[in-house]
Amino acid sequence: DRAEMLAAIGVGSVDELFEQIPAPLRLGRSLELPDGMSEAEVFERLAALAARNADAEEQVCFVGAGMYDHYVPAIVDAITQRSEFLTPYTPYQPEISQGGLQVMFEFQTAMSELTGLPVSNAGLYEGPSSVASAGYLAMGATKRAKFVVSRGVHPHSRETLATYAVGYGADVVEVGLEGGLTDAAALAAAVDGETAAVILQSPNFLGAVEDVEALGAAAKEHGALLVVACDPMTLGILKPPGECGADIALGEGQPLGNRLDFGGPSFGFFCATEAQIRRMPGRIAGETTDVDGRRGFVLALQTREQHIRREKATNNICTAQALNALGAMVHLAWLGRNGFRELGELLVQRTAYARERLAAVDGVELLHTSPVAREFAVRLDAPVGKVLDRVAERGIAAGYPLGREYPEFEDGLLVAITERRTKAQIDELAEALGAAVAAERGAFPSQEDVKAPLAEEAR
Amino acid sequence: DRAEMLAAIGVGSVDELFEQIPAPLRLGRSLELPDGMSEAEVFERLAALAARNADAEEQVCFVGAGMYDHYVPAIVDAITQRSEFLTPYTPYQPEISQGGLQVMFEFQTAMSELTGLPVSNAGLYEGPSSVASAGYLAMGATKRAKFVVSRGVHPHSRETLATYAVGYGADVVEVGLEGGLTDAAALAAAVDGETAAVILQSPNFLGAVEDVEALGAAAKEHGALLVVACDPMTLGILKPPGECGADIALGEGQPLGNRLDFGGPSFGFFCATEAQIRRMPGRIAGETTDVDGRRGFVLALQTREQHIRREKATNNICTAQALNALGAMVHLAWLGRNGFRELGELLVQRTAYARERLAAVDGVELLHTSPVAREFAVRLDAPVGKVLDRVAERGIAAGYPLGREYPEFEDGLLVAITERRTKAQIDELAEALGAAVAAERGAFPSQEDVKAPLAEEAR
Amino acid sequence: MALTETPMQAERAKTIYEKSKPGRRAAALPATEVPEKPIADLIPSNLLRAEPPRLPEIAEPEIVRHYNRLSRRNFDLDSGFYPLGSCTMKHNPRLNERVAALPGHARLHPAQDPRRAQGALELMWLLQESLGEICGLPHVSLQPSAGSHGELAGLLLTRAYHADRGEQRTKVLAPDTSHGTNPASVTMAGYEVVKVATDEVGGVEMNDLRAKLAENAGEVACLMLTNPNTLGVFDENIAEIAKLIHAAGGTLYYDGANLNAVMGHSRPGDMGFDIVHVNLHKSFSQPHGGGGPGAGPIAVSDRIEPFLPRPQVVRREGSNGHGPGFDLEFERPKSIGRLRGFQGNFGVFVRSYAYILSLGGDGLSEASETAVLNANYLKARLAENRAGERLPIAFDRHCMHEFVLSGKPMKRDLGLATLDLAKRLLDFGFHPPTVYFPLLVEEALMVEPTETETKESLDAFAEAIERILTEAEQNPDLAKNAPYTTPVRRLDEVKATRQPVVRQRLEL
Amino acid sequence: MALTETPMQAERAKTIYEKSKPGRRAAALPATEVPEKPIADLIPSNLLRAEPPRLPEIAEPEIVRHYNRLSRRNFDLDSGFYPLGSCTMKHNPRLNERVAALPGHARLHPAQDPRRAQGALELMWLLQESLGEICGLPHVSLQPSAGSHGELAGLLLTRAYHADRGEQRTKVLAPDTSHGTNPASVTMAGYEVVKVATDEVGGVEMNDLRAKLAENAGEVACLMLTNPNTLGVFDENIAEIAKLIHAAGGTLYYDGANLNAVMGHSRPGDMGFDIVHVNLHKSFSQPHGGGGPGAGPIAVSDRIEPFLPRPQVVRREGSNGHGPGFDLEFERPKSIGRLRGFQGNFGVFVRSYAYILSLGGDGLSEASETAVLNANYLKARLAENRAGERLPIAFDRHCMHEFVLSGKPMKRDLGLATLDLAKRLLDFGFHPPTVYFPLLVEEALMVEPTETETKESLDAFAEAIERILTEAEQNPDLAKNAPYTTPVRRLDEVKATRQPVVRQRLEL
Ligand SMILES: Cc1ncc(COP(=O)(O)O)c(C=O)c1O
Ligand SMILES: Cc1ncc(COP(=O)(O)O)c(C=O)c1O
Repeated sequence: DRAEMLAAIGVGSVDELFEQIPAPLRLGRSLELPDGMSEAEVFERLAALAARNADAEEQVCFVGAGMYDHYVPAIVDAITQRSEFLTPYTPYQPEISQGGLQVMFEFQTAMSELTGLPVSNAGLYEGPSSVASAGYLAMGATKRAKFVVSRGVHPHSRETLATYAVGYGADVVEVGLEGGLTDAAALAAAVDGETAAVILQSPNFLGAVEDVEALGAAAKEHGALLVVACDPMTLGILKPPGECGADIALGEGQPLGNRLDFGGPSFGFFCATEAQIRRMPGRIAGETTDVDGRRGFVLALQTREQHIRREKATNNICTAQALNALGAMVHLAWLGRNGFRELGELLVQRTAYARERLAAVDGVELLHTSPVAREFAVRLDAPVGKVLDRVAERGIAAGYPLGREYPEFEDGLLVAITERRTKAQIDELAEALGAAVAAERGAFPSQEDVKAPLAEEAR
Repeated sequence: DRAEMLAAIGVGSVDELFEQIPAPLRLGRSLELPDGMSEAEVFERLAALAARNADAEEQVCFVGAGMYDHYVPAIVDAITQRSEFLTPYTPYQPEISQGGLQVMFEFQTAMSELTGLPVSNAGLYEGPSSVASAGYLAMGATKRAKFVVSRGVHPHSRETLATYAVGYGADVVEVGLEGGLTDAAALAAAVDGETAAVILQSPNFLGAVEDVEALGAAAKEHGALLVVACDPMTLGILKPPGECGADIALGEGQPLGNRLDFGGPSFGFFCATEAQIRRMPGRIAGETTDVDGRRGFVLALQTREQHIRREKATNNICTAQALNALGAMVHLAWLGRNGFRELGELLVQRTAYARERLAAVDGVELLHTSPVAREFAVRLDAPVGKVLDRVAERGIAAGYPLGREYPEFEDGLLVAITERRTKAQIDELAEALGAAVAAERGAFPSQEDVKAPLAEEAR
Repeated sequence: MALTETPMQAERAKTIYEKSKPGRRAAALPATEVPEKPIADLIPSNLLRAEPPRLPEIAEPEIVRHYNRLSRRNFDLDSGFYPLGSCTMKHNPRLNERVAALPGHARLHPAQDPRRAQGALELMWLLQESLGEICGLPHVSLQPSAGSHGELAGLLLTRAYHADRGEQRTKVLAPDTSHGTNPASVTMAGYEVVKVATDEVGGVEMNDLRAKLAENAGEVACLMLTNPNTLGVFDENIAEIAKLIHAAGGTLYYDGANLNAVMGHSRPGDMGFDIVHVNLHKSFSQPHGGGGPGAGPIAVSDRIEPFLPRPQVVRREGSNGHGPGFDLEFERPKSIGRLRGFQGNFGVFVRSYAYILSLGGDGLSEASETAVLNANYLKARLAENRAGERLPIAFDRHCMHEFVLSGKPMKRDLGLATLDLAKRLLDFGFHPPTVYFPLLVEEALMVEPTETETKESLDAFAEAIERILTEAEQNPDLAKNAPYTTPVRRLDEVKATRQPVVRQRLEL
Repeated sequence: MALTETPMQAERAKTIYEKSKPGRRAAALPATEVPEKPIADLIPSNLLRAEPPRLPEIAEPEIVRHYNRLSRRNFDLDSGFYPLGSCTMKHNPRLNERVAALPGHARLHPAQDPRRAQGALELMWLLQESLGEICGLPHVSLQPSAGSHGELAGLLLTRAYHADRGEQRTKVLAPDTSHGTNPASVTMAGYEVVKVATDEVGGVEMNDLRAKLAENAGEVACLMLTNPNTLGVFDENIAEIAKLIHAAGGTLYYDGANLNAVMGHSRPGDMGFDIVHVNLHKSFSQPHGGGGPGAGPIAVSDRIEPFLPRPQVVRREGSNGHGPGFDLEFERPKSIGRLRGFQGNFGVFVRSYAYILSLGGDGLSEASETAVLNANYLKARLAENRAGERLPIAFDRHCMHEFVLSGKPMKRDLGLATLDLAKRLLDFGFHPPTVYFPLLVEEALMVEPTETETKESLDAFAEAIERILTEAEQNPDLAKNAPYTTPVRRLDEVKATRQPVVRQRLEL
């Protein structure tokens, strides 16, 4: 082949083709990377790396903080791994992309149902950057440049918003928490005529369910947009943001049909009122008809996007997370209307049980008593890091330590529940935490008698 | 739905439909089985069972004896897991089964190339039962009822042949081994005018490469069929049975694109001369044309099969192993003509090294010195079972103990090599075997210093 | 080029060998690592191969494209309704594929020491127990690789049973409705088939059965039955039949292909059967894979147990503190021996056990209920209008999980053969029912919807049949020349058998 | 009903909501297990939802069928040639999917303590090192989620860099050939875009660059370039350009979307770039997934390093006998902060690192060679006959990995717009090139074959173009009304934007 091709091009060697690169800029040596390996060797190498991570199969996982160890049904993999979904590019040619486009349309419908808002896009990168994109939208919509943000919003979201805000030039004002909930008075005081958006999260980072409607009043009053970040898995039971007056509802989509993957890829969902439809970031599929009158789907409102509007685009996003949104859609269809609600209820019940169970442990107390859905915070009467190490030895990842992002909760631990966390595992966690705290306090009970249950669990 | 459907049928309840079963024969109670479980729970339950097996990821696997720990390329899973290949039935409707039928045709071509025989079927259950089917074919072809079988043929094949022979009424005469190879003189003596088939295996169960051509002379002389079982992975370098005068070449197909799966499902391949085409067992795809003259494929020669010929069928097989044959075809295409040969060479080289390396170990000696391709036999100067237990503690499955099936080799161990077995692993095996034999003999070297290498390996 | 046919479609008919080009490849192999020697020093050159086999030479991207494209030339269960009678094309849960692929299962060597394969042996034991309970027979061997293999096993067990009692019987009875594998297995097991007639309600003709037993007194080794049989009819005389066979000293064999009709409702063991095979790829959701793999475990009564194949998975009570353990039992003096290598199609066992766990006891009996409901509903729909007239039900009574129609009137009145109807159904996006089986029904169509189909699918199928019969009244050729929308149209099967081309010719 | 359209095809256009039926479901959930309480006792009822969202109610078999059927309404890279310019549609090895799915990767929680995620952190560190070597820049952050995210990161880094030096610059230069995300990112980062013209050989117009720099003296924060640029042309003046920009105090940003052309041959760092983003879903084989996921790591020079996002993966020397360890560094006082949650699209990192390991250093540079060879060969083929006449190359010189044709003569002579050609290509089973980009080429067609295509594919594509141009000479309407063989034909995109219907209306 090579010879024929070079002849057709009219050069003697491939090197000639690279002569357009000025000699001094040519590397002139091999890259300092290992030699190529066979597939079997690459597999072994990566399997060896993977083996050095304590994943949720090795450690019972009570860590959440935005990403959760839910069970992803097998059909999600079966469908997302089909070449026809896995390998195409963004559907720029709708006639041969009806599969992907219809999935987007179905996904938008589902997210719109979950959030109670009429407009959804086909997905953004992930949660926190979606918050920053909401800020950008709010600035454009209100021509204002101030955000009032609850300290209950995920620290990663607040930090990402701050990073972006430096760019597009906005101020971020933070409002503190009272008893695990956003300080309503402080919020009302902080919102003014300069405020582009009020940004809340419910359940908030400490797991507490906020009264979005009440808090949102301040936003309405001053004509600011109300932006609400939420955990999609709670929307089967919690009042949807759309019914609480939210202009924008968004969040991290990982709990829906996406694996933990050490943090990504997942997707961010982003829903809004009709009023914002032409300011939305990201792809949006729309229904239309073909020349024969047959129903079909296309990328709608492309006039918002970078490839058409360039510097005037509503956002710079191009490649997003289509495949992850497909995973979410399949998971939602698999759960179905009733299963989705039942799952929400299951989470609330087991979380209530776990919260009670842990609160009863000596050396563990609740960080707040506000209502929670699937995650809650406790305080430990011993250094959190040391306790986590001890519990880890028993094959449990007990939760997310709050210290780094909430110095005021140095002793705080965030515990998350999914349908994979059985009662037995919760009981085991309680026991292990109790033992670890006690041990740290100086008492050393024999590990043996407490190890047994876990062994059983593993069997 | 239910109500509507019952109405359409004209019954009041589903139970009515079961009234055609005489009351005394109705179970009238629930089955004594656990209640249904959620997908997540079933997964956890089976994962817990799987965790109690020492698979080839947990133990470096030098066990062969017909099934080998080869690397199955990722595209094999990707393709065999596609619904279009995974879920259809046998292709009785060729117009909508061209995919599966063409795969069979491509597979038959590949197996025909490997074995050097012009006719191949689309696969049988697995290896040993294919030997029994060859016996059935030979009886029909020769109207004789005696098989002369080498003791080098896989014990499972010999035992399965014996089981079947009781049914279709044939005698099985076994010929012993000399220096790891079939005793040529004894074979010649055993074959006579009553012999329907001479059945050999090369490489034989002890790993030795037989001189099929020479051994086969006896069969030719008396008009018996020459049946040769072979390991497909060796056919890139060993002379194909077809060139050695074999009338039938068959074997266990697992090494080609199939996982170990604790023994199945895999497939058996079965190739023969033109003369036997109408006596072949199993499905055979054939090329033909459609009414528009377009090329297509169908199940050919169905007149051999049970659904047409019933009691006169050449075999009773119906559901076989189509998906496993697809896996083999994809693996063979992935290896390609050159890769397949190179792999064969790699096996021979590493096997030669391993054989030398082990022979040099104190307390280990070769069971025979005949040429081998990818597997060889040694004798241990200590109880094999105890040695295997010790080596297992170091994360190595050292091989297949010969004692049960070859009492004359009580101290024998069969060691297999694949491209996954690295030089480091082979060295580690030698060391571990040496240490174990020594330990069993009473000397106890510290385990610590020898453990290190494996730890590195695992990393 | 027709607008509706792209070059790609035409190109698809190429085989992978025709896409091969010297020097191309997909696989990279590991380095040899060890000191190399000339091959001829290791293996005598007269035993070596001159030329490597002419496998395709092609890079990975084109391999993937080739097989992906081929896959789209298949119709499959995940594409549409597949009412293939007697094949139980029920949904294949993907969970089963996931658990079967766990390394602890997929990379477990079959010769691993039982003490280091306890999970696998326990799973097999649990499956044995479950199938035993479902079949109402206490002992199970998982070894047979498919239904036909189970049949052969059953007949060899029968032979061993009689031989053990010093008897040499030569005949096996089977109804004329029996599946082809039954008589084929009988011959392979060295027996002679004696056909038994079917009565007017689709069951065994009792008088004929008595007659055949009398004629062959002392010679009858076994009666093979499917119940419900291939007509979808449950034989109400089964108790009487069992009595007769046992009185005649024979064994009663149950072809379990139709077990999907009676799970949790009626058990072969309770009906008096001695030996049952179960097609795990039918009732227990193992995907058919385009023709396998499957598995055909057998369940047997106490008197047959001593003869079961070797090795058998057994549970041993725990000793010194350890819990119970599982082992492979090889010491079985009366065993018929092995039927295959190692322990059977374990990967299939994993899937089927996962299926049983998912549904649970009540789930299984519900599955049978729905299967029977769906079959009777579709039967009712097809008794309406034209279908009712042209495609009458062969035996008009409630059916179990499937039913058989006769295309005889259709052929007479419209000149449409059952085959034509089947081919035309392809244009409507349905897999046709099983055709021309069972043999005793003229122009037979055997329909099995299974429990995993929706009412909508059943209705759509009934409407398609109606539409085809309607269009045939105006223009029968439409069906006679069908299909039109498939990758290829009717293929010349005669040619494929007369001058078989079973492999590709390759130039060196 | 047309013979060529089956009811199933028609049915396919239904959404999953239209297949929903009350009471149906796929999922079974675990039992609650714990003592239950009324929800309202746990959460105030005013915070509770009245009605559950109207998600579809449908059983698993129909879900699988629905999405399998939808999938067949997509054209994909594993089906055929996909020369979508600037998108680098190279083969996606399945090995990468396999290793990404290992539980140690797939079920690893992003907040796992670094000491218990050493394998993941080491993998990220190794990928950072590899990308640094490939880009010729020492410091890498993997955090950005895609190329556009990397661009924003780069501009925020630029801002931080200038701010740190007490400067407040307002303008960012970008050529008129730049990709839409470039200007969009500029605006999002609070800068103003200044366009730079392109010269007659497709490079940056140096005089215009000098002029723009002069006009905006002291205001230019950065110049964003793609090199080779979106015309597939390597800008020979790059060294000079870098000198000018640096002299003007700006940073030089490299849009790495076209890195596939120069891997192992030329490095942005050596060209003088300060910041590079790499699209792992282009050059490093992460599948595009129909529009993501991807990842857009950035590599930067020493002077930019202090400002890199938080947290950064670092390697710490081993202490007391332990080997070296890996950690997440949060203490980065000058960092611009987070760009997203956790540590980035790790699953993508696994795939791309597996890809780099598979090819190795030389394999990567071979990949670029073949990509450039394929592009130039296809360019040569398309310079022949009709194509050469109607679709001239925009800038006639050797290209790198892609090239741009102009449909201007085709439109003038045959009345065929580039869009028509693209749509007609669909009937031939090809994905069309990128159309109408870059903007400065009239009726542009941007063709990028990539290194994983065979000569046969390239030839077939060239022949298809030739055929379309030939048929258009007799009958231009053929193309104007194309496509004909696709699941739907040309769709009304205007309507979709004028009266957008972006979700399904559902009855309660
Ligand atoms: C009634 C009946 N018996 C036996 C068999 C044979 O089973 P298998 O295909 O598993 O060998 C079948 C399968 O088609 C069948 O339908
Ligand atoms: C030249 C160029 N720059 C930037 C981008 C944006 O990259 P991404 O889609 O990863 O955001 C693309 C992708 O289309 C591109 O082609």
